[in-house]
Amino acid sequence: MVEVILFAVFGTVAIAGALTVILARNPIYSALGLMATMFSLSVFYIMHLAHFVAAIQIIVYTGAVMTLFLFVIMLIGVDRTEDTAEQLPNQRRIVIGLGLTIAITTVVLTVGQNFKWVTAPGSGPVNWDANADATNGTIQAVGRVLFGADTAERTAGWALPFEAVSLLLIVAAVGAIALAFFRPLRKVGPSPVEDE
Amino acid sequence: MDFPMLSLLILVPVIAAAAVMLLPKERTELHLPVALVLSLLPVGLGGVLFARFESVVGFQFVEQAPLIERWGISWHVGIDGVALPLILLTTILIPISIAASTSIAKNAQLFLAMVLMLEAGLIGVFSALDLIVFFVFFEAILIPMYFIIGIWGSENRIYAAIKFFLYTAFGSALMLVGIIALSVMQQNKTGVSSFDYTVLLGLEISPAAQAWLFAVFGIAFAIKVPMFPFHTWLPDAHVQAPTAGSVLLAGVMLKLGTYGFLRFNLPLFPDAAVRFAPVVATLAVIGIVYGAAVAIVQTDLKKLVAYSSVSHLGFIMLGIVAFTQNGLDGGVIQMVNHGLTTGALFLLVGMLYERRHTKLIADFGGLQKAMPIFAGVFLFSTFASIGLPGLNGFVGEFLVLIGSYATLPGFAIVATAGVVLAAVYLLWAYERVFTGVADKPENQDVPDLNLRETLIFVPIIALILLLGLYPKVLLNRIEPSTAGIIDRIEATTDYVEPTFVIGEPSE
Amino acid sequence: MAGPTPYMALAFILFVIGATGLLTRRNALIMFMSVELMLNAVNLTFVAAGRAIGNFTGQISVFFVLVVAAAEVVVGLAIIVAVFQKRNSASVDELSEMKG
Amino acid sequence: MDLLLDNLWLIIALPLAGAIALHFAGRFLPEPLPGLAAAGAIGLAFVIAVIAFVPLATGDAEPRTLMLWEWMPGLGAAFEIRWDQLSALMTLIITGVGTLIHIYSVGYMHGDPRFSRFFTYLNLFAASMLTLVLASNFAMMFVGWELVGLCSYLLISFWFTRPSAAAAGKKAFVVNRIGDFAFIVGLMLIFSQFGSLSMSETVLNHPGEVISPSMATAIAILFLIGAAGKSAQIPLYVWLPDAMEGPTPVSALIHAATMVTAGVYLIARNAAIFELSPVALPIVATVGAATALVAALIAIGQNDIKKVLAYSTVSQLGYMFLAVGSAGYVAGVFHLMTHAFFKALLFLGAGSVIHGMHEEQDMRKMGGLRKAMPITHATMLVATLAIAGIFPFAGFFSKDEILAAVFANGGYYFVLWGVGLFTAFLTAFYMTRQYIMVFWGTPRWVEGLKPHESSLWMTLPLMVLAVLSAGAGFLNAPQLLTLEHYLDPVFEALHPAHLESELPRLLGMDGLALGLALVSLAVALTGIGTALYVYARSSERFREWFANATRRPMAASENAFWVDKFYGKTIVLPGKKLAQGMASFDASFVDGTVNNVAGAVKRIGMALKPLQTGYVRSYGAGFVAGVIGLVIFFLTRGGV
Repeated sequence: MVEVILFAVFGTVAIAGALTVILARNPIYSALGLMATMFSLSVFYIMHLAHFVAAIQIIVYTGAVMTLFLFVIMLIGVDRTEDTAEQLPNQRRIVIGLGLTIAITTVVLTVGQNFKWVTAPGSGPVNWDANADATNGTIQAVGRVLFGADTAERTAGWALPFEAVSLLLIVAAVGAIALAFFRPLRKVGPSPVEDE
Repeated sequence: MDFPMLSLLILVPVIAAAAVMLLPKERTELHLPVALVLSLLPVGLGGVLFARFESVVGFQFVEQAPLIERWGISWHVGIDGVALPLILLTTILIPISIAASTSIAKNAQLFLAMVLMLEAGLIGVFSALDLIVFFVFFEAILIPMYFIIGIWGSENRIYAAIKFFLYTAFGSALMLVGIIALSVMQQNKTGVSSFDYTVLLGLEISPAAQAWLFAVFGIAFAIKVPMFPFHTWLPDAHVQAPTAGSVLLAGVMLKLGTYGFLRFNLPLFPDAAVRFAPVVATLAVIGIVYGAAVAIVQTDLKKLVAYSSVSHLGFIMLGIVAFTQNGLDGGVIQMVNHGLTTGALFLLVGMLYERRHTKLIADFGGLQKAMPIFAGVFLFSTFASIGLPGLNGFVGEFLVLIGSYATLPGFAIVATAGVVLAAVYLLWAYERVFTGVADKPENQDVPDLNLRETLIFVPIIALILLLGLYPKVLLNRIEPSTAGIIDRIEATTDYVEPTFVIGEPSE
Repeated sequence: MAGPTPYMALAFILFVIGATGLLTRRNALIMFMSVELMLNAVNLTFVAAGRAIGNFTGQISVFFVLVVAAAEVVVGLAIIVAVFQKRNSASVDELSEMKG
Repeated sequence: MDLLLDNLWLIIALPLAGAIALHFAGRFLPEPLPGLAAAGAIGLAFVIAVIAFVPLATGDAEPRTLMLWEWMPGLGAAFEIRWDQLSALMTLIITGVGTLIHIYSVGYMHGDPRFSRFFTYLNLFAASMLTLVLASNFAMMFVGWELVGLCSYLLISFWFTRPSAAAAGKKAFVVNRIGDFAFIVGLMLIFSQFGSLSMSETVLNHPGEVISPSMATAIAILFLIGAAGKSAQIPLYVWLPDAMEGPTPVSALIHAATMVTAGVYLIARNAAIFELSPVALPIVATVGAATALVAALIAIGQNDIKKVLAYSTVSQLGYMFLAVGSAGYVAGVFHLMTHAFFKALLFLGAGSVIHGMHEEQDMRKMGGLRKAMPITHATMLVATLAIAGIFPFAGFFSKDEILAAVFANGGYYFVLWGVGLFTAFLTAFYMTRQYIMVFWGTPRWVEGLKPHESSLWMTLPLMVLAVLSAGAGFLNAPQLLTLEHYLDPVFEALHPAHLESELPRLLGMDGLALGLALVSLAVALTGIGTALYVYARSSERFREWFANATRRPMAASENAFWVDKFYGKTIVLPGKKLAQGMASFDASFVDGTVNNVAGAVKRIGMALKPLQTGYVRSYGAGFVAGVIGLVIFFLTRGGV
C-alpha cells in the first residue's frame, strides 16, 4: 500500500521535473528539475531494494554530474534567456509526428494483448514480490555478482567490462583536459572571443 | 613441367619494373636503355615457349599451386593455342613501345615501370586458368594503363583515363558476379567450391543459367573488345594516350575481350553461345561497318585508327561466333595481325605527333616529299591494315570471311563491305596527309624517320610479311585448340559444324 | 503492485519527454540534460526488469550506464565550453558548417 | 627442259626480285641502270616463258600444276602455279609487252627524280600480274588480283605531288575494291560448295557435279562484278579515264595491255562455271556490248589524246566481254592479245607525242605532226588501222572472229551483233578522228614549240609493236586457226552443244563467214571514210554546220555523260553524309548515353545533399526516428 503512494508521489515529481527540464527558460531551473527527477528515481530504486544503485544515483548523478552542469551554466552565464523561436523548418512537426507514432504504437501493442515482460522460454508469470529478496541489491550482493565471486567456474563475471569502463573514464578525463588546455594552440582563424 | 615457365614469364617483367625503379632518379639517360634490355628477356622466354609448344589440344606449361584452399582458389596457369599467340604478341610489343617512348620526359622512370607491370599483368591474364587469378589480373592491368593514360596523356587525359577505367571496371564487376555464381554452382553440385577453369568445365549448367552467365561475361568482354554499343571509351582513350599506351591498348588489351569470349563464353556456356551467336554476330557486323563508316569522317588521325580497330575487332568477333574451324582460326590469328598493323599505325601517328604536335589530318599535307621513308612505312602499314593479300591483315580477314560464310552467310557478306570501307578511310587519310604539295611551311621540312625509329619497324614489317605469306607457322599451333573448342560446343549442344566432302554438294 | 508495468510506463514517459527536449531545444546544455533524462529513464527500466527476472544483471547494467553517462557528460560539457568560448553562444544551430 | 618446267615460279620470282632489289638499292644506281635492270628482269622472265611455252605449243608437254607452299590449309589455299595453254599465252603477252614497255619507260621517264622507284613499281606490277595469271588457286589469284590493284594505285599516283593524281589513284583502288568485294563473296560461295579454293579441285574438274545451276549463276554474276571492277566495265569503269593521270607507260602496260584484261582472263578461266549457269553468259555479253557502245560514244567527244585511248580501251574490253559472253572464249583471248599489241602501241605512241610536244595532251593544240615525228606517225597509223579492223591488220581478224562468234549464237545475240557492228563503225570513226587531229591538218600548237621525234629507247618498242599489230592477225587466220587448236585443251571440254556445229564451219571461210568478214570490213571503211570527210576533206561551212549540229551530243560525250558527277551525287556524297551522320550519332548518342549515366549518378548525389542540413538537431530527429522504427519492428515481430 505504501508502495503505491510512494510511486504516485514520486512519479509525479519525476514527470514534473522532466517537464521543467525541457520547458524552463532559464537553464538553472531545468538543472533543478533534472535533480528532482533523479532524486525521485533513487526512491524508486530503494523501493526495488536496489540500495547500491540508489546510493550511486544520488552520489554520482545528482551530486557530481548535476553540480558540473550547474558549474558550466554559471560559466556560460546564467541570465541568458533563450528565445524559443524555432529556426529549423519543420522540426516541431517532425517531433510531434514521432511522438504520435510512438504513442499510438505502444497503446496498440500493449493494451489488449497479454503483454509479457519476460519472454525468455520457460519463464512463468512474474512473481514480483518473491523476487524482492532475490534482488536485494546490497553492496555486498552487487559486489559478489559484479566480480563473479560465487559463480560456479569462478569466472570473472563482469570484471572485464568493469575494467573497460574504467579505461573509458580515463580517456574521457584526458579528453576533457586536452579540450580545455590545448584550445589556445589550435588557433583557427580570428575568433571574437579569443582574449589571451 | 619441371621448369615454372609461365610464372617466370609473369615474374620477370615485375622484377624488371622494380629494377628500373631502383635506378638512380637523376640518371635519366639510363632508364630507357635498361628497361629496353630487361624487356628483351620475356621475348627470349616467349621464343622458348613458342619452340617447345606442341600443336596439340589442351593446356601446356601448366603449373598449379594452392592459394586459398577453402574456396578452391589456386595459382593455376597454363596456355593453349589461343593464349600462346597473344602472349608472344605482348612480349614483342612491349620492347617496341618502350623503344618508341623516348619522348616521355616527365618521370620516365615510373612510366617504364608501369609499362613493364602492364606486361606482367597481360601475360598473367592470358595464362590464368583460375577464374579468380584471371579476374585479379584482368583488374590489375587497368591500373598501369590508367596511370599511363592519366599521367602521360595529352590534353584532357584525365577524362579519358577515368572513363576507360570506370567503363572496364563496370564490366569486370559484372564478370565477378558471374565468377562467384559459377563457384557457388560448383559448390552446390559437388559440395566443394572451386574457381578452377578445368574443373568448372565439367560443371553442366542449365540453359537458363547459361544464358544470364553468358550475358554477364559477354558484356564484360564486349566492353573490352569493344563491341558496338560499348565502344565509345576507345577513341577517347586512344586520342589521349601516349604512343606506347595506344600501341599496347590497341595491340593487346583489346584482345582481352575476344580472348575472354574464346576462353570462357564459348566453352563454359556452349548452349547460350549457340543461342546468342546471331546477336553477337549482328553487333560484330555493325561494329565492322559502323566503325569503318565513322572512321571515314574523323578529323583526328589517332581517332581514325581507333575506329579502325573497332572495325577490325568486329571481324575477330564475327570469326569467333561463326563456330567454324576457319572462323576461329581467322579470329585468333587476326588478333595477332591487328596487334601488329594497328600497333605500327599508332607508332607512326605517335612519331608524327612528336614532330608536328598535332594529330589533325587537316594540319598535314604533302608530307611524302619531306619524309619518304615514313610515308613508305605508313603506306605499308595501311595496306596491311586494309587487308592486302600477301600481308598479314588479309590472312585473318580472309579466314574469317570465308569461314563465317558457312554458318552466318548474311553476316559474312555484309562484313565483306568492311573490306571496301577500310580501303576508303585509310587511303583517303593517306591521300590528305602525304600526297599533294606541302603547302603549309611546317610540313615542308619535317625530319624523316631516324635510325632508332626505323629499327623499331624492322621486326614489325618482318612479322607482317611472315604472317602474311606463311601463316602456317602460327596456324598449326592455333588449330588444335580452336578445334577443341568447336568439338566441345558440338559435344554439349546440338550444333554441328558444317563440313564438306569435296565433290559432294553440301546443299 | 505486481509486475514492473507501472515503472516501465513511467520510464517510457520520461524517455519521450527527454527525446522531445533533445529535438526541440536549441541550447546545448538543455539538450544535454534531456539526454541525461533519457538515460535515467533507461536506468529505471533496467532496475525494474532486473527485479522482474530476478537477478542482479539489471542493477549492474545501471551501474555501467551510469559510468558511461558520467564520461559523456565530462567530455560533452568540455566541448560545449570550448564551443562557447569560440562562438559566444551555446545555440546548437550556430554550428552548421558541416552542411552537405 | 624439265628443270625449267619444274621451277616456273622463276617467272614470278624474277620481276619480284627486281622490284625488291631496286626498292632498296635503286636510289644509288645512276639514271638508266635501274631501268635496264628492271627490263632485264622481265625480259629474262619472257625468255623463260618462251622456252617453257614451246613444248606446250608443240603438244609434247602436258599442262602441269606446281605446288609452291601451303598458305591457309583450312581453306585449301596454297601458292600453286598452273602452266597450261591459257596461262602460258597470257604470260607471254604480259612479259612480252611488259619488256617492250619497260624499255620504252627508260626513255620516257628520263630525268624523273623517282626514276628507280618507278621501275620498282613496274616490276612489282609485272610480278603481281604473273601471280594472278599463273595462279592455280583462287587465293593466290586473289593475291595477284589485289597486288595488281595496289601497283596501279602506286603508279597512277606516281607523281603524288599532283593532287588529281593522288585522288585518281585512290579512286582506282576503291572502285577495284568494290569489284573485289564481289570476288570475295564469290570465293565464299565456291568454298562453301567445294570445300577448297584450289582450282584443280573446283572449277577445273567438272564442277557440274558439285554445284547447282542456280549456285553457278550466283558465282558467275559475282565473278562478273569482280571482273567488271578490274576490267572497267559498266558500271565500274569510271576509274579508268582518271587513271590517265599516271605516266603513259603505266597507262600502256596496266590500263591497256595487262591488268584490265584480268577480268576477261577470270571469266575465261572459270568458263566451266559460266557455262553451267543458263543466264550468266548472256548477261556477260550484254554488259560487254553495252560498255563497248557507251565507251565508244564517249571516246568520240574526248579531246585529251590519252582519254580517247582510255575510253577506247573500255570499249575494246567490252568487245572481249561480248566475245567471252557468247562462248567465243578463243575469240576473246585472241582479241585480248591483238588488243594488247595495238593498244599498247597507241598509248606508247601517244606518250611519245606528248613527250615530243612537251607534256601537251590536248589534241586541239596538235596537228600536222606527220613530218615532225615520222616513226611515231607511221607506227600509230598501223595501230589505228589495226584497231579499226582493216583487212591485213590484227584488229580485223580478232574483231571479225568476235562478231562471228556472236552471230553464231543467233537469237538474242543478233541484237548484240548489231551493237558490235555499230561500235566497230564508231571505233573506226574516233580512231581516225584522233589520227587526223594529231598528225594531219594545220599545226595548231603554240609558237616556239618544236615537236621532236623521241629517242630510240621509245621508238624501238613502237616499231616492234607495229610489226606485231600488223602480223598478229595471221596467228588465228580463219583457215589456219592455230590459236584455236592451241587453246583447245583448255576450252574443248566447254564447247557447248549449240556451238558445236556452226563455229568450225563458220570459221572455215565458207559463204556465211566470208560475208560476215566483208560486212565488218565495209563498216570499218565507212567509219574511216566519214571521219576523213568530217575532219580532213570537208569545207569550212560543213565543219560549222557539223559543229553546231553535234554540239550538244559532243558536249555530252566529252563529259562522259556526266556519269562521274552522277556517281558523286548518288554514292559518294550520300555516303559521306551517312558517315558524318553516324559519327555525330556516335558522339552524341552512344557517347552521350555513357556521359548521361555518369551525369545521372552525379544528379542523384546532388539530390541527396540537402539531407545533410548541418544541424545537430535534425540528425537527432533522425536518430530518434530510427530508434522508434526499431522498437516497433521488434515489438511487432518479436516478443508479443
